[in-house]
Amino acid sequence: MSDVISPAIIQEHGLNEEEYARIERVLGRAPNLLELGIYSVMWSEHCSYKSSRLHLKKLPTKAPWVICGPGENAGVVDIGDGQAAIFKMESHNHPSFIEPYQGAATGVGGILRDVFTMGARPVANMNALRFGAPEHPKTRHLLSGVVAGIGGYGNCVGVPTVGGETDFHPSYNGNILVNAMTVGVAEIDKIFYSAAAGIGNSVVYVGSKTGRDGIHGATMASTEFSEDTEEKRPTVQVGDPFTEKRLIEACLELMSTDAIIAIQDMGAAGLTSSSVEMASKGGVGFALDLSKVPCREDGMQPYEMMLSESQERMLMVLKPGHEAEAQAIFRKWELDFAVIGQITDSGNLSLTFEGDLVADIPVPSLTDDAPIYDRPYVQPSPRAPLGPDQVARPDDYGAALLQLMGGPNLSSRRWIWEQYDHMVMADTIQRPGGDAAVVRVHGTQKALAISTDCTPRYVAADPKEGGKQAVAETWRNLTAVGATPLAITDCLNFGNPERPQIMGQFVGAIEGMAEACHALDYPVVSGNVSLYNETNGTGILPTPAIGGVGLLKNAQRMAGLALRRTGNRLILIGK
Amino acid sequence: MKAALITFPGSNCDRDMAVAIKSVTGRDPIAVWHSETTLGDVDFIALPGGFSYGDYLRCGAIAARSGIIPEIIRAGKRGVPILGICNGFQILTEIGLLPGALMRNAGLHFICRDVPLRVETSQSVFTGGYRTGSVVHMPVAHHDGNYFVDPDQQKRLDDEDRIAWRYCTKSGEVTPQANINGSVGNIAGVLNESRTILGMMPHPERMIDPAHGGTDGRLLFESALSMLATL
Amino acid sequence: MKARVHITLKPGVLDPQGKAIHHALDSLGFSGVDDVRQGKYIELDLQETDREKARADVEDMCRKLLANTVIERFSIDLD
Amino acid sequence: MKARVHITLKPGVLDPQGKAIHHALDSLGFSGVDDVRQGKYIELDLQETDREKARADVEDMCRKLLANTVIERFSIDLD
Ligand SMILES: Nc1ncnc2c1ncn2[C@@H]1O[C@H](COP(=O)(O)OP(=O)(O)O)[C@@H](O)[C@H]1O
Repeated sequence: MSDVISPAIIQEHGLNEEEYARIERVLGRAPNLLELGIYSVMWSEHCSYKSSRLHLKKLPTKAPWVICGPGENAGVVDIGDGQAAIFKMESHNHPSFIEPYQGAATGVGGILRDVFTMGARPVANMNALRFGAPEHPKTRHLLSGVVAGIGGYGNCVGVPTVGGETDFHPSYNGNILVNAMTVGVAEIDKIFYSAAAGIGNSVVYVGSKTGRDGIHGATMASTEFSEDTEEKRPTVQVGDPFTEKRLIEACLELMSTDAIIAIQDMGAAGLTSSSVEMASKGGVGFALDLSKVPCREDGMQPYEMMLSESQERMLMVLKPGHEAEAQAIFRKWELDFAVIGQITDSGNLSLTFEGDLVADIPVPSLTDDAPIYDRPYVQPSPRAPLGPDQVARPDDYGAALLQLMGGPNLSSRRWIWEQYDHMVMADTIQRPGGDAAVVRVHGTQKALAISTDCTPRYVAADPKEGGKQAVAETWRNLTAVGATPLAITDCLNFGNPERPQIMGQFVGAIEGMAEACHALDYPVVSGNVSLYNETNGTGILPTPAIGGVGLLKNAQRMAGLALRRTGNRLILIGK
Repeated sequence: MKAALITFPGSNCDRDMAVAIKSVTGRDPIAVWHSETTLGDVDFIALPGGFSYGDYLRCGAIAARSGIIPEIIRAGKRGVPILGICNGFQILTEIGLLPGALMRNAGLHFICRDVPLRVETSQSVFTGGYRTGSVVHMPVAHHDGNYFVDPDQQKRLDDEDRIAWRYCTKSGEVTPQANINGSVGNIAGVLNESRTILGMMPHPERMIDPAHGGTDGRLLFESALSMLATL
Repeated sequence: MKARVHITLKPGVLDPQGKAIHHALDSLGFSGVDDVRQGKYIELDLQETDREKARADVEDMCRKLLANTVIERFSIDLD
Repeated sequence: MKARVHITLKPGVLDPQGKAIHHALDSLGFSGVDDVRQGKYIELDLQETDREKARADVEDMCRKLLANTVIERFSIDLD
């Protein structure tokens, strides 16, 4: 297990010298390349939340109706009658800029898995999108690709895409934002978590085969890979919604039995993050035999298997003796099923391949010992409010109104939502175009209302007020359709946190969100942070997208925004 | 009355169809998995919408080669009413129970919206409750609903009064503008020769309850199933 | 043995994808294009080593699945 | 002049369509198939008569529109 780890290799894994020294310290030796790859994944910003964790703690996450707050695959809230709503929002910004169709499609696939992995049937998708200036040469291509990708995936899996938001601003010219949200419904006594348990129990891999998708890192510098494998390694993952649909049905079918102890989707860092998270949450070790991993191609190496980002895969721990039952279900749905290892009491992630031990890492060193940064920040001074006297009075109010309504940020989004099947499952009772989407809880009188909101220019002008406003806007949109707001999920899209101004925006927005959540008794139950959204040193507008979910106990009480009759009175509330 | 609901890997409107059938008959349809090879004695067969096999290769192509298909063909030839909606319509053309083929929408985009449809014939178990020439509204949600038949076939369909619906304007005119997906003759649904098999792209099962925004689809199930309910 | 199958729309069948590509090429300034038709291309790796048999097999596959002969035709090349 | 363009997924890129077709061929009893990959085939009728120029044009079309070079590659044949 020895490789020469050069400074170049360390750098290509996105680790700095200090972080590498920390790895040697916690491991008590130098890692080999595979182990370095695993640390690089687990200690990445994406998995470790190393820049954001300290501040995320400020968000309120509890309420009597919250069953599970942040930390699991998605948040869970009680909606009465023994049922729960499970939801989360996540970003897929960078992949969508490289390849808009597949990037957005796999973003939808990923967030769906986060929700059904907990036992919920997904009932609605939302999408919060940010593109560059409409006249920027790339915008049209990116917009049409992203919308087609979201539709292509969501329509095929049969989950209605019921709403979202779409903004245009030059700060997103080189870094679009694609945030996808899924809401699902589960029985409260059938919610599944990711903590592995039971020494000796089988660790099972299901879904698609593993390919060489999206593997980065120091691969070129390594002798393990020829140029040929490099050429074969696509940086963009291709989504297969047909497989996802079967995976949803197969998982829900297995979940209705008594076979599963723990389950986790293979997200961004695939087999690595799923196995480490399951072992870490359960306080156990995992012994995996990588020779058993179903592979799409010949000659795949452990490094590739552990870092692959192939889609539509899950990891589960089964109760002893339930393997055959589970296998039969996955067979029926024509999906791969393989027992790839066991739970151990070693506390280590131990990987073997073709009979050799190829990695052996204490699990807590990957999670608890990950670096946490208290990055310096400066709170930008809020921009002075604009008074009405500072704005020229329009000559023609009608023309001004038309100009506003025809502008890119206010014009109709029909072109977008008509490409999404927003009615499949036949429970959408408020379609896109209203304040919030409303979806019936199948077979009940209840309905869920969902809205995503954020006004990035407010956040740029005053991060704290902007953070508050975004939370409050979802709250208003939910109440406007007659729902009682329950909780939010968020997707915090910001620039480079190593720059104190950006970090200041981040901290300010969180503090504002926290204040609004407290005031409205409207906790955060799940979320996602996406940092380093910038091109050539210019960050995007700070964009803390908020996804709010509310409950209508009686769906018939739903309000809409259509004016029903001439002569009805319009009433303005608020100041 | 026994209704069979056929599902394939990737079907996703099966539940909606079951709800529609049950809301009219009071009974759940029998769920039939694509790989089964016997149907038993059924009085009605429904092929739901969705993306069987991901719409890969051609919509409905792979589903059309499933184990249950020979049984469906036999039942269809015996006169058992068959309703294929959206992907179900695509499958019925692929197996040859209905003429023509469904190609990519002319505008290339997926389209999901309510559309006006003109009832072209009330001479079938499915459309018997509608008035010929009237306009109804139902949602469409498809990427490949562009109906093609060659001109001879089209003429035959016309002559034999086998066109069930056409895309039209709100006031019922069949115009090129109202043709949402490029279908020949604005055709949205067709019947087989014996008028017992209907394939259509619009989704009547998504318009059965006032909360859907209308109930124009309900009549289709009522017409077909009330007749069969006596069996 | 490798088989390469081309599936194209029959003449007379309107090709919405080809038309859209044509239109897009026009608007990108590629003006000298008279017509565009889009089809499918399928590569099969076969175990069969006998060319005659391989061809017969692939023809059978085309008729039974790969092509919809109501609107499409196919051609087969073997390596 | 006629140009025939083949657009195929780069090796290693997942091909869900090919996978589904392969599976369907299996269940139809065509057992001797090792792999299936699906691509696109585009025929262009060009006004250009100079082969060199035609090829350069079509390459340009492929890069700008016909192929998604992040995951696909293309090849061009001229009549
Ligand atoms: N990307 C999108 N996908 C689906 N629906 C969208 C999208 N963008 C906007 N919408 C819909 O368009 C309508 C108007 O959006 P928006 O202007 O953000 O609403 P508001 O400001 O009233 O909250 C909403 O119903 C919203 O759901």
